[in-house]
Amino acid sequence: MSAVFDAVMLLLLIATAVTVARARDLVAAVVTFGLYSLVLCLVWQHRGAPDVAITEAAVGAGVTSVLFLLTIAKTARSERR
Amino acid sequence: MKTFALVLVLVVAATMVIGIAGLPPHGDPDGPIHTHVGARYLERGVAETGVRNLVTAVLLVYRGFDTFLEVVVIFTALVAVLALPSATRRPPPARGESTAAPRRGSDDAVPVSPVVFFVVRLLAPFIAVFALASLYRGHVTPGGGFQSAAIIGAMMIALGLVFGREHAARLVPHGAKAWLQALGPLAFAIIAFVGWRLTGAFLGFPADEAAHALREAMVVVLEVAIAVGGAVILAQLFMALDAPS
Amino acid sequence: MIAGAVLEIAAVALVVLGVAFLLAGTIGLVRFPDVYARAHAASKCDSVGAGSVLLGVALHDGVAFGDLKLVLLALLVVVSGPTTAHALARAALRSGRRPSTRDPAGPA
Amino acid sequence: MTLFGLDLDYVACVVLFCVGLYMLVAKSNLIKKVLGLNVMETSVFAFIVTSGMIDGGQEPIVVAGSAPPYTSPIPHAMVLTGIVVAVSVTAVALALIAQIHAHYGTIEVDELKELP
Repeated sequence: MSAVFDAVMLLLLIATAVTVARARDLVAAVVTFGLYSLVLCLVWQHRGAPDVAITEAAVGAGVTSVLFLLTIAKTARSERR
Repeated sequence: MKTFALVLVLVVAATMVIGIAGLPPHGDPDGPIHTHVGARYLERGVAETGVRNLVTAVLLVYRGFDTFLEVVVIFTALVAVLALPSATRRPPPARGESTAAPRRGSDDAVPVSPVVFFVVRLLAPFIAVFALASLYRGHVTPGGGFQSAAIIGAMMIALGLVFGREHAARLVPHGAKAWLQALGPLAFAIIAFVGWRLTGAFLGFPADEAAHALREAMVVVLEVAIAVGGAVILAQLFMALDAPS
Repeated sequence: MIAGAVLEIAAVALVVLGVAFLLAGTIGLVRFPDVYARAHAASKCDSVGAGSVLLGVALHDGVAFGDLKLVLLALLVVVSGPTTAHALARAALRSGRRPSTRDPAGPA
Repeated sequence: MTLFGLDLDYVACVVLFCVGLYMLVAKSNLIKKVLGLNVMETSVFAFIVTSGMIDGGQEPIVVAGSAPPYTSPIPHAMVLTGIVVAVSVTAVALALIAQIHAHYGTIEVDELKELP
Protein backbone atom coordinates (compact mmCIF):
# COMPACT_ATOMS: atom_id res chain seq x y z
CA MET A 1 0.00 0.00 0.00
CA SER A 2 2.73 2.36 1.01
CA ALA A 3 4.77 1.42 -2.04
CA VAL A 4 1.79 2.11 -4.30
CA PHE A 5 1.30 5.55 -2.69
CA ASP A 6 4.98 6.30 -3.15
CA ALA A 7 4.99 5.21 -6.77
CA VAL A 8 1.88 7.24 -7.64
CA MET A 9 3.25 10.32 -5.91
CA LEU A 10 6.64 10.06 -7.60
CA LEU A 11 5.04 9.63 -11.02
CA LEU A 12 2.82 12.65 -10.28
CA LEU A 13 5.94 14.62 -9.30
CA ILE A 14 7.67 13.79 -12.56
CA ALA A 15 4.52 14.54 -14.57
CA THR A 16 4.07 17.95 -12.92
CA ALA A 17 7.76 18.79 -13.36
CA VAL A 18 7.57 17.94 -17.07
CA THR A 19 4.39 20.02 -17.35
CA VAL A 20 6.20 22.97 -15.75
CA ALA A 21 8.97 22.55 -18.31
CA ARG A 22 6.61 22.30 -21.28
CA ALA A 23 4.05 25.00 -20.44
CA ARG A 24 4.28 28.03 -22.73
CA ASP A 25 2.01 30.06 -20.47
CA LEU A 26 4.13 31.16 -17.52
CA VAL A 27 1.16 31.45 -15.16
CA ALA A 28 0.26 27.84 -15.94
CA ALA A 29 3.87 26.85 -15.29
CA VAL A 30 3.89 28.61 -11.91
CA VAL A 31 0.55 27.12 -10.84
CA THR A 32 1.80 23.67 -11.83
CA PHE A 33 4.94 24.33 -9.85
CA GLY A 34 2.70 25.01 -6.82
CA LEU A 35 1.04 21.64 -7.40
CA TYR A 36 4.49 20.04 -7.65
CA SER A 37 5.41 21.57 -4.28
CA LEU A 38 2.23 20.29 -2.66
CA VAL A 39 2.79 16.74 -3.95
CA LEU A 40 6.35 16.90 -2.70
CA CYS A 41 5.01 18.04 0.68
CA LEU A 42 2.74 14.97 0.81
CA VAL A 43 5.68 12.72 -0.03
CA TRP A 44 7.75 14.23 2.79
CA GLN A 45 4.93 13.91 5.30
CA HIS A 46 4.66 10.28 4.27
CA ARG A 47 8.40 9.80 4.74
CA GLY A 48 8.44 11.01 8.31
CA ALA A 49 9.49 14.62 7.76
CA PRO A 50 6.51 16.73 8.92
CA ASP A 51 8.66 19.76 9.74
CA VAL A 52 9.97 19.91 6.21
CA ALA A 53 6.50 19.29 4.81
CA ILE A 54 4.97 22.26 6.68
CA THR A 55 7.73 24.57 5.49
CA GLU A 56 7.51 23.37 1.91
CA ALA A 57 3.73 23.81 1.88
CA ALA A 58 3.97 27.39 3.13
CA VAL A 59 7.09 28.44 1.23
CA GLY A 60 7.15 26.31 -1.90
CA ALA A 61 3.49 26.41 -2.75
CA GLY A 62 2.59 29.74 -1.16
CA VAL A 63 5.34 32.33 -1.03
CA THR A 64 7.31 31.22 -4.10
CA SER A 65 4.21 31.13 -6.30
CA VAL A 66 3.18 34.62 -5.21
CA LEU A 67 6.67 35.99 -5.92
CA PHE A 68 6.66 34.39 -9.38
CA LEU A 69 3.19 35.70 -10.18
CA LEU A 70 4.17 39.24 -9.11
CA THR A 71 7.17 39.11 -11.42
CA ILE A 72 5.11 37.72 -14.32
CA ALA A 73 2.57 40.52 -13.82
CA LYS A 74 5.42 43.01 -14.22
CA THR A 75 7.05 41.35 -17.21
CA ALA A 76 5.57 39.11 -19.89
CA ARG A 77 2.97 36.44 -19.38
CA SER A 78 3.99 33.98 -22.04
CA GLU A 79 7.26 32.58 -23.17
CA ARG A 80 8.20 34.04 -26.55
CA ARG A 81 8.78 31.56 -29.31
CA MET B 1 20.83 25.07 -27.68
CA LYS B 2 18.28 22.28 -27.35
CA THR B 3 20.77 19.67 -28.53
CA PHE B 4 23.46 20.95 -26.22
CA ALA B 5 20.99 20.90 -23.31
CA LEU B 6 19.90 17.34 -24.07
CA VAL B 7 23.49 16.11 -24.28
CA LEU B 8 24.37 17.90 -21.06
CA VAL B 9 21.32 16.48 -19.28
CA LEU B 10 22.11 12.96 -20.48
CA VAL B 11 25.73 13.23 -19.33
CA VAL B 12 24.66 14.56 -15.93
CA ALA B 13 21.97 11.88 -15.64
CA ALA B 14 24.45 9.12 -16.46
CA THR B 15 26.91 10.47 -13.89
CA MET B 16 24.22 10.70 -11.22
CA VAL B 17 22.89 7.21 -11.96
CA ILE B 18 26.42 5.85 -11.51
CA GLY B 19 26.52 7.82 -8.27
CA ILE B 20 23.27 6.50 -6.87
CA ALA B 21 24.16 2.95 -7.89
CA GLY B 22 26.92 3.11 -5.30
CA LEU B 23 24.70 4.38 -2.50
CA PRO B 24 23.38 2.09 0.22
CA PRO B 25 19.63 1.46 -0.11
CA HIS B 26 17.55 3.98 1.79
CA GLY B 27 15.43 2.90 4.71
CA ASP B 28 18.01 0.41 5.91
CA PRO B 29 18.34 0.80 9.71
CA ASP B 30 22.01 -0.19 9.48
CA GLY B 31 22.81 2.34 6.76
CA PRO B 32 25.62 4.80 7.47
CA ILE B 33 23.24 7.71 7.92
CA HIS B 34 21.58 5.98 10.86
CA THR B 35 24.70 4.59 12.53
CA HIS B 36 27.06 7.56 12.59
CA VAL B 37 26.40 10.83 14.40
CA GLY B 38 22.65 10.58 13.74
CA ALA B 39 22.36 7.68 16.14
CA ARG B 40 24.06 9.72 18.84
CA TYR B 41 21.67 12.63 18.32
CA LEU B 42 18.68 10.31 18.55
CA GLU B 43 20.04 8.64 21.65
CA ARG B 44 21.21 11.61 23.68
CA GLY B 45 19.62 14.58 21.94
CA VAL B 46 16.78 15.00 24.41
CA ALA B 47 19.07 14.73 27.44
CA GLU B 48 21.66 17.10 26.00
CA THR B 49 19.42 19.79 24.58
CA GLY B 50 16.10 19.49 26.39
CA VAL B 51 14.30 19.75 23.04
CA ARG B 52 12.07 16.81 22.22
CA ASN B 53 11.72 17.67 18.54
CA LEU B 54 15.13 16.49 17.41
CA VAL B 55 14.93 18.42 14.15
CA THR B 56 14.92 21.62 16.20
CA ALA B 57 17.68 20.23 18.41
CA VAL B 58 19.91 19.52 15.42
CA LEU B 59 19.00 22.81 13.79
CA LEU B 60 19.77 25.07 16.72
CA VAL B 61 22.13 23.23 19.03
CA TYR B 62 24.16 20.64 17.13
CA ARG B 63 24.24 22.44 13.79
CA GLY B 64 23.95 26.00 15.04
CA PHE B 65 26.64 27.39 12.72
CA ASP B 66 24.78 26.13 9.68
CA THR B 67 21.60 27.84 10.81
CA PHE B 68 23.39 31.03 11.81
CA LEU B 69 24.85 31.49 8.35
CA GLU B 70 21.56 30.45 6.77
CA VAL B 71 19.81 33.28 8.63
CA VAL B 72 22.56 35.59 7.41
CA VAL B 73 21.93 34.36 3.86
CA ILE B 74 18.23 35.26 3.89
CA PHE B 75 19.04 38.63 5.44
CA THR B 76 21.59 39.22 2.69
CA ALA B 77 18.99 38.27 0.09
CA LEU B 78 16.64 40.91 1.49
CA VAL B 79 19.45 43.48 1.44
CA ALA B 80 20.19 42.57 -2.18
CA VAL B 81 16.54 42.94 -3.22
CA LEU B 82 16.16 46.24 -1.36
CA ALA B 83 19.37 47.53 -2.95
CA LEU B 84 17.81 47.31 -6.43
CA PRO B 85 16.53 50.71 -7.58
CA SER B 86 12.83 49.84 -7.98
CA ALA B 87 12.48 48.77 -4.37
CA THR B 88 13.49 52.15 -3.01
CA ARG B 89 11.60 54.28 -5.52
CA ARG B 90 8.68 56.02 -3.92
CA PRO B 91 5.35 54.64 -5.07
CA PRO B 92 3.15 57.24 -6.80
CA PRO B 93 0.64 58.83 -4.41
CA ALA B 94 -2.63 56.93 -4.50
CA ARG B 95 -5.57 58.86 -5.88
CA GLY B 96 -8.52 59.49 -3.59
CA GLU B 97 -7.16 57.46 -0.64
CA SER B 98 -10.48 55.66 -0.27
CA THR B 99 -10.50 53.37 2.72
CA ALA B 100 -14.01 51.96 2.30
CA ALA B 101 -13.34 49.69 -0.66
CA PRO B 102 -10.00 47.89 -0.45
CA ARG B 103 -8.08 48.28 -3.70
CA ARG B 104 -4.82 46.95 -4.95
CA GLY B 105 -2.01 49.44 -5.03
CA SER B 106 -1.88 50.73 -8.58
CA ASP B 107 -4.57 52.87 -10.12
CA ASP B 108 -5.89 50.59 -12.85
CA ALA B 109 -5.96 47.54 -10.59
CA VAL B 110 -8.98 45.30 -10.31
CA PRO B 111 -10.71 45.70 -6.95
CA VAL B 112 -10.35 42.71 -4.67
CA SER B 113 -13.41 40.51 -4.59
CA PRO B 114 -15.35 41.08 -1.35
CA VAL B 115 -15.67 37.32 -0.89
CA VAL B 116 -11.92 36.79 -1.03
CA PHE B 117 -11.36 39.85 1.16
CA PHE B 118 -13.76 38.54 3.81
CA VAL B 119 -12.41 34.99 3.79
CA VAL B 120 -8.77 36.03 4.01
CA ARG B 121 -9.63 38.37 6.88
CA LEU B 122 -11.60 35.56 8.51
CA LEU B 123 -8.81 32.99 8.18
CA ALA B 124 -5.83 35.22 9.00
CA PRO B 125 -6.24 35.00 12.79
CA PHE B 126 -6.52 31.22 12.58
CA ILE B 127 -3.36 31.06 10.49
CA ALA B 128 -1.62 33.30 13.02
CA VAL B 129 -2.76 31.05 15.87
CA PHE B 130 -1.51 28.00 13.98
CA ALA B 131 1.86 29.63 13.43
CA LEU B 132 2.17 30.67 17.08
CA ALA B 133 1.11 27.20 18.23
CA SER B 134 3.67 25.55 15.99
CA LEU B 135 6.27 27.89 17.49
CA TYR B 136 5.13 27.44 21.08
CA ARG B 137 4.71 23.68 20.86
CA GLY B 138 7.54 23.23 18.37
CA HIS B 139 9.48 21.08 20.83
CA VAL B 140 6.84 18.36 21.12
CA THR B 141 5.05 18.60 17.77
CA PRO B 142 6.28 19.27 14.26
CA GLY B 143 7.06 22.96 14.09
CA GLY B 144 9.53 25.54 15.23
CA GLY B 145 11.12 28.77 14.15
CA PHE B 146 11.43 28.27 10.40
CA GLN B 147 8.04 26.63 10.08
CA SER B 148 6.20 29.42 11.83
CA ALA B 149 8.28 32.01 9.96
CA ALA B 150 7.07 30.48 6.72
CA ILE B 151 3.45 30.38 7.91
CA ILE B 152 3.42 33.94 9.28
CA GLY B 153 5.19 35.18 6.16
CA ALA B 154 2.62 33.50 3.93
CA MET B 155 -0.20 34.99 6.03
CA MET B 156 1.27 38.50 5.76
CA ILE B 157 1.60 38.05 2.01
CA ALA B 158 -2.04 36.95 1.74
CA LEU B 159 -3.09 40.01 3.77
CA GLY B 160 -0.88 42.18 1.59
CA LEU B 161 -2.55 40.82 -1.52
CA VAL B 162 -6.09 41.62 -0.39
CA PHE B 163 -5.50 44.84 1.57
CA GLY B 164 -3.17 46.50 -0.92
CA ARG B 165 0.37 47.69 -0.48
CA GLU B 166 -0.24 50.73 1.72
CA HIS B 167 -2.20 48.77 4.30
CA ALA B 168 0.09 45.77 4.22
CA ALA B 169 3.12 47.94 4.87
CA ARG B 170 1.60 48.85 8.23
CA LEU B 171 1.71 45.21 9.35
CA VAL B 172 5.37 45.72 10.17
CA PRO B 173 5.87 48.68 12.53
CA HIS B 174 7.90 51.24 10.61
CA GLY B 175 10.28 52.28 13.36
CA ALA B 176 11.21 48.74 14.29
CA LYS B 177 11.41 47.45 10.72
CA ALA B 178 15.16 47.59 10.37
CA TRP B 179 15.67 45.82 13.69
CA LEU B 180 13.03 43.19 12.96
CA GLN B 181 14.59 42.38 9.59
CA ALA B 182 17.94 41.82 11.23
CA LEU B 183 16.46 40.01 14.23
CA GLY B 184 17.65 36.53 13.20
CA PRO B 185 21.34 37.33 12.68
CA LEU B 186 21.37 39.66 15.69
CA ALA B 187 19.87 37.09 18.05
CA PHE B 188 22.22 34.41 16.76
CA ALA B 189 25.21 36.68 17.27
CA ILE B 190 24.14 37.57 20.81
CA ILE B 191 23.42 33.96 21.74
CA ALA B 192 26.70 32.89 20.16
CA PHE B 193 28.62 35.34 22.35
CA VAL B 194 26.64 34.35 25.44
CA GLY B 195 27.55 30.73 24.69
CA TRP B 196 31.14 31.77 24.20
CA ARG B 197 31.27 33.43 27.60
CA LEU B 198 29.65 30.43 29.26
CA THR B 199 31.33 27.51 27.56
CA GLY B 200 34.39 28.88 25.79
CA ALA B 201 33.02 27.76 22.41
CA PHE B 202 31.42 30.15 19.93
CA LEU B 203 27.71 29.31 19.76
CA GLY B 204 28.26 26.73 22.50
CA PHE B 205 25.39 25.59 24.67
CA PRO B 206 26.06 24.81 28.35
CA ALA B 207 25.79 21.05 28.66
CA ASP B 208 25.62 20.50 32.41
CA GLU B 209 22.36 19.69 34.15
CA ALA B 210 22.38 22.86 36.27
CA ALA B 211 22.19 25.11 33.22
CA HIS B 212 19.05 23.44 31.94
CA ALA B 213 16.83 26.52 32.20
CA LEU B 214 19.47 28.77 30.64
CA ARG B 215 19.91 26.39 27.72
CA GLU B 216 16.19 26.30 27.11
CA ALA B 217 16.01 30.09 27.29
CA MET B 218 18.74 30.33 24.66
CA VAL B 219 16.84 27.95 22.37
CA VAL B 220 13.59 29.86 22.88
CA VAL B 221 15.25 33.20 22.06
CA LEU B 222 16.66 31.74 18.85
CA GLU B 223 13.33 30.19 17.86
CA VAL B 224 11.37 33.41 18.39
CA ALA B 225 14.01 35.46 16.60
CA ILE B 226 14.00 33.11 13.61
CA ALA B 227 10.20 33.10 13.45
CA VAL B 228 9.73 36.89 13.69
CA GLY B 229 12.78 37.81 11.64
CA GLY B 230 12.08 35.25 8.95
CA ALA B 231 8.43 36.27 8.64
CA VAL B 232 9.33 39.95 8.37
CA ILE B 233 11.97 39.17 5.74
CA LEU B 234 9.52 37.12 3.66
CA ALA B 235 6.92 39.90 3.86
CA GLN B 236 9.52 42.51 2.92
CA LEU B 237 10.65 40.45 -0.07
CA PHE B 238 7.03 40.32 -1.20
CA MET B 239 6.58 44.06 -0.79
CA ALA B 240 9.80 44.82 -2.62
CA LEU B 241 8.73 42.71 -5.58
CA ASP B 242 5.22 44.17 -5.42
CA ALA B 243 6.49 47.75 -5.68
CA PRO B 244 5.82 49.43 -9.04
CA SER B 245 8.83 49.38 -11.31
CA MET C 1 -20.30 -2.14 21.95
CA ILE C 2 -23.32 -1.35 19.82
CA ALA C 3 -22.51 2.35 19.95
CA GLY C 4 -18.97 1.61 18.83
CA ALA C 5 -20.20 -0.42 15.87
CA VAL C 6 -22.65 2.33 14.87
CA LEU C 7 -19.86 4.89 15.06
CA GLU C 8 -17.61 2.70 12.94
CA ILE C 9 -20.30 2.22 10.31
CA ALA C 10 -21.00 5.96 10.26
CA ALA C 11 -17.29 6.66 9.86
CA VAL C 12 -16.90 4.24 6.95
CA ALA C 13 -20.09 5.52 5.32
CA LEU C 14 -18.85 9.12 5.55
CA VAL C 15 -15.48 8.22 4.06
CA VAL C 16 -17.09 6.25 1.22
CA LEU C 17 -19.51 9.11 0.55
CA GLY C 18 -16.63 11.57 0.55
CA VAL C 19 -14.58 9.49 -1.86
CA ALA C 20 -17.61 9.18 -4.17
CA PHE C 21 -18.01 12.97 -4.17
CA LEU C 22 -14.30 13.46 -4.81
CA LEU C 23 -14.49 11.02 -7.72
CA ALA C 24 -17.47 12.85 -9.18
CA GLY C 25 -15.68 16.17 -8.78
CA THR C 26 -12.56 14.86 -10.45
CA ILE C 27 -14.52 13.43 -13.39
CA GLY C 28 -16.23 16.80 -13.73
CA LEU C 29 -12.86 18.57 -13.62
CA VAL C 30 -11.64 16.48 -16.53
CA ARG C 31 -14.82 16.26 -18.60
CA PHE C 32 -16.50 19.67 -18.28
CA PRO C 33 -16.04 22.06 -21.19
CA ASP C 34 -14.91 25.39 -19.73
CA VAL C 35 -13.29 26.95 -16.71
CA TYR C 36 -16.57 27.92 -15.03
CA ALA C 37 -18.06 24.44 -15.18
CA ARG C 38 -14.79 22.96 -14.01
CA ALA C 39 -14.49 25.34 -11.08
CA HIS C 40 -18.09 24.52 -10.21
CA ALA C 41 -17.41 20.76 -10.22
CA ALA C 42 -14.15 21.03 -8.34
CA SER C 43 -15.34 23.39 -5.60
CA LYS C 44 -18.70 21.81 -4.77
CA CYS C 45 -17.72 18.17 -4.91
CA ASP C 46 -14.34 18.66 -3.26
CA SER C 47 -15.78 20.67 -0.37
CA VAL C 48 -18.35 17.99 0.41
CA GLY C 49 -15.95 15.16 -0.36
CA ALA C 50 -12.98 16.33 1.66
CA GLY C 51 -15.25 17.55 4.46
CA SER C 52 -17.01 14.24 4.87
CA VAL C 53 -13.78 12.25 4.59
CA LEU C 54 -12.36 14.36 7.42
CA LEU C 55 -15.50 13.92 9.54
CA GLY C 56 -15.38 10.19 8.88
CA VAL C 57 -11.78 10.04 10.03
CA ALA C 58 -12.77 12.03 13.14
CA LEU C 59 -15.48 9.50 14.01
CA HIS C 60 -13.17 6.55 13.38
CA ASP C 61 -11.72 4.98 16.54
CA GLY C 62 -14.14 6.84 18.79
CA VAL C 63 -14.54 10.52 19.40
CA ALA C 64 -11.75 12.29 21.27
CA PHE C 65 -10.84 15.91 21.95
CA GLY C 66 -8.11 15.73 19.34
CA ASP C 67 -10.73 15.10 16.67
CA LEU C 68 -11.71 18.76 17.01
CA LYS C 69 -8.69 19.48 14.80
CA LEU C 70 -10.24 17.41 12.03
CA VAL C 71 -13.55 19.25 12.39
CA LEU C 72 -11.66 22.56 12.11
CA LEU C 73 -9.88 21.22 9.04
CA ALA C 74 -13.22 20.26 7.49
CA LEU C 75 -14.52 23.79 8.19
CA LEU C 76 -11.38 25.23 6.59
CA VAL C 77 -11.90 23.13 3.48
CA VAL C 78 -15.57 24.11 3.28
CA VAL C 79 -14.69 27.81 3.57
CA SER C 80 -11.57 27.95 1.41
CA GLY C 81 -12.55 25.70 -1.50
CA PRO C 82 -15.53 27.75 -2.73
CA THR C 83 -13.56 30.97 -2.18
CA THR C 84 -10.83 29.69 -4.46
CA ALA C 85 -13.37 28.68 -7.08
CA HIS C 86 -14.99 32.11 -6.82
CA ALA C 87 -11.65 33.87 -7.25
CA LEU C 88 -10.79 31.65 -10.23
CA ALA C 89 -14.13 32.19 -11.95
CA ARG C 90 -13.95 35.94 -11.31
CA ALA C 91 -10.46 36.13 -12.74
CA ALA C 92 -11.57 34.14 -15.78
CA LEU C 93 -14.54 36.44 -16.32
CA ARG C 94 -12.39 39.55 -15.97
CA SER C 95 -9.87 38.22 -18.44
CA GLY C 96 -12.66 37.83 -20.97
CA ARG C 97 -13.41 34.10 -20.98
CA ARG C 98 -16.93 33.43 -22.23
CA PRO C 99 -18.80 30.43 -20.83
CA SER C 100 -19.12 27.71 -23.42
CA THR C 101 -22.64 27.06 -24.68
CA ARG C 102 -24.04 24.03 -26.35
CA ASP C 103 -25.49 26.12 -29.15
CA PRO C 104 -23.00 25.77 -32.04
CA ALA C 105 -24.04 29.18 -33.37
CA GLY C 106 -23.25 30.85 -30.02
CA PRO C 107 -19.94 32.42 -29.02
CA ALA C 108 -17.15 29.89 -29.00
CA MET D 1 11.81 -0.68 -4.70
CA THR D 2 14.77 -1.35 -6.91
CA LEU D 3 15.17 -1.88 -10.63
CA PHE D 4 18.45 -3.16 -12.11
CA GLY D 5 20.01 -2.56 -8.72
CA LEU D 6 18.96 1.11 -8.75
CA ASP D 7 16.85 2.57 -5.99
CA LEU D 8 13.77 3.95 -7.76
CA ASP D 9 13.21 6.74 -5.23
CA TYR D 10 16.69 8.02 -5.96
CA VAL D 11 16.08 7.59 -9.69
CA ALA D 12 12.97 9.77 -9.39
CA CYS D 13 15.09 12.49 -7.77
CA VAL D 14 17.61 12.22 -10.61
CA VAL D 15 14.81 12.53 -13.18
CA LEU D 16 13.46 15.65 -11.43
CA PHE D 17 16.95 17.13 -11.26
CA CYS D 18 17.42 16.54 -14.98
CA VAL D 19 14.06 18.11 -15.84
CA GLY D 20 15.10 21.18 -13.85
CA LEU D 21 18.56 21.24 -15.46
CA TYR D 22 17.02 21.02 -18.92
CA MET D 23 14.75 23.97 -18.15
CA LEU D 24 17.69 25.94 -16.80
CA VAL D 25 19.85 25.35 -19.87
CA ALA D 26 17.46 25.02 -22.81
CA LYS D 27 14.79 27.61 -22.02
CA SER D 28 15.38 31.14 -23.15
CA ASN D 29 12.86 32.75 -20.80
CA LEU D 30 14.45 33.87 -17.55
CA ILE D 31 11.41 33.03 -15.45
CA LYS D 32 11.42 29.50 -16.86
CA LYS D 33 15.09 29.30 -15.96
CA VAL D 34 14.34 30.27 -12.35
CA LEU D 35 11.51 27.74 -12.25
CA GLY D 36 13.96 25.11 -13.47
CA LEU D 37 16.38 26.13 -10.73
CA ASN D 38 13.58 25.65 -8.20
CA VAL D 39 12.78 22.19 -9.55
CA MET D 40 16.47 21.28 -9.26
CA GLU D 41 16.61 22.56 -5.68
CA THR D 42 13.53 20.64 -4.60
CA SER D 43 14.82 17.47 -6.23
CA VAL D 44 17.98 17.75 -4.17
CA PHE D 45 15.86 18.28 -1.04
CA ALA D 46 13.79 15.23 -1.93
CA PHE D 47 16.99 13.23 -2.35
CA ILE D 48 18.33 14.32 1.05
CA VAL D 49 15.05 13.62 2.86
CA THR D 50 14.79 10.22 1.16
CA SER D 51 18.29 9.29 2.25
CA GLY D 52 17.29 9.94 5.88
CA MET D 53 14.31 7.58 5.74
CA ILE D 54 14.17 4.41 7.80
CA ASP D 55 11.79 1.52 7.29
CA GLY D 56 8.75 1.91 9.54
CA GLY D 57 10.29 5.05 11.00
CA GLN D 58 8.51 7.84 12.83
CA GLU D 59 9.21 11.54 12.75
CA PRO D 60 12.12 12.30 15.09
CA ILE D 61 10.08 13.74 17.96
CA VAL D 62 10.68 11.97 21.23
CA VAL D 63 7.41 12.23 23.13
CA ALA D 64 5.14 9.81 24.96
CA GLY D 65 3.60 7.46 22.42
CA SER D 66 6.47 7.53 19.96
CA ALA D 67 9.07 4.81 19.79
CA PRO D 68 12.15 4.07 17.71
CA PRO D 69 13.03 3.74 14.92
CA TYR D 70 13.06 7.43 14.10
CA THR D 71 13.98 8.91 10.77
CA SER D 72 17.28 10.74 10.88
CA PRO D 73 16.78 14.37 11.99
CA ILE D 74 19.93 15.72 10.33
CA PRO D 75 18.62 15.72 6.73
CA HIS D 76 15.42 17.40 7.92
CA ALA D 77 17.32 20.23 9.58
CA MET D 78 19.49 20.69 6.48
CA VAL D 79 16.51 20.72 4.14
CA LEU D 80 14.61 23.12 6.39
CA THR D 81 17.36 25.70 6.08
CA GLY D 82 17.71 24.86 2.41
CA ILE D 83 14.08 25.63 1.61
CA VAL D 84 14.29 29.08 3.16
CA VAL D 85 17.56 29.79 1.33
CA ALA D 86 15.92 28.63 -1.92
CA VAL D 87 13.08 31.12 -1.55
CA SER D 88 15.57 33.92 -0.85
CA VAL D 89 17.56 33.04 -3.95
CA THR D 90 14.35 32.96 -5.97
CA ALA D 91 13.33 36.37 -4.66
CA VAL D 92 16.68 37.93 -5.59
CA ALA D 93 16.56 36.35 -9.05
CA LEU D 94 13.00 37.56 -9.63
CA ALA D 95 13.83 41.08 -8.49
CA LEU D 96 16.72 41.12 -10.96
CA ILE D 97 14.44 39.82 -13.71
CA ALA D 98 11.95 42.62 -13.04
CA GLN D 99 14.84 45.10 -13.30
CA ILE D 100 16.01 43.56 -16.56
CA HIS D 101 12.52 43.86 -17.99
CA ALA D 102 12.24 47.48 -16.86
CA HIS D 103 15.54 48.37 -18.54
CA TYR D 104 15.52 46.28 -21.72
CA GLY D 105 11.86 45.39 -22.23
CA THR D 106 12.45 41.68 -22.56
CA ILE D 107 13.34 38.70 -20.41
CA GLU D 108 14.32 36.35 -23.22
CA VAL D 109 18.01 35.54 -23.20
CA ASP D 110 18.04 35.24 -27.00
CA GLU D 111 16.81 38.81 -27.37
CA LEU D 112 18.99 40.16 -24.57
CA LYS D 113 22.04 38.83 -26.44
CA GLU D 114 21.01 40.75 -29.57
CA LEU D 115 20.94 44.05 -27.69
CA PRO D 116 23.80 46.48 -28.41
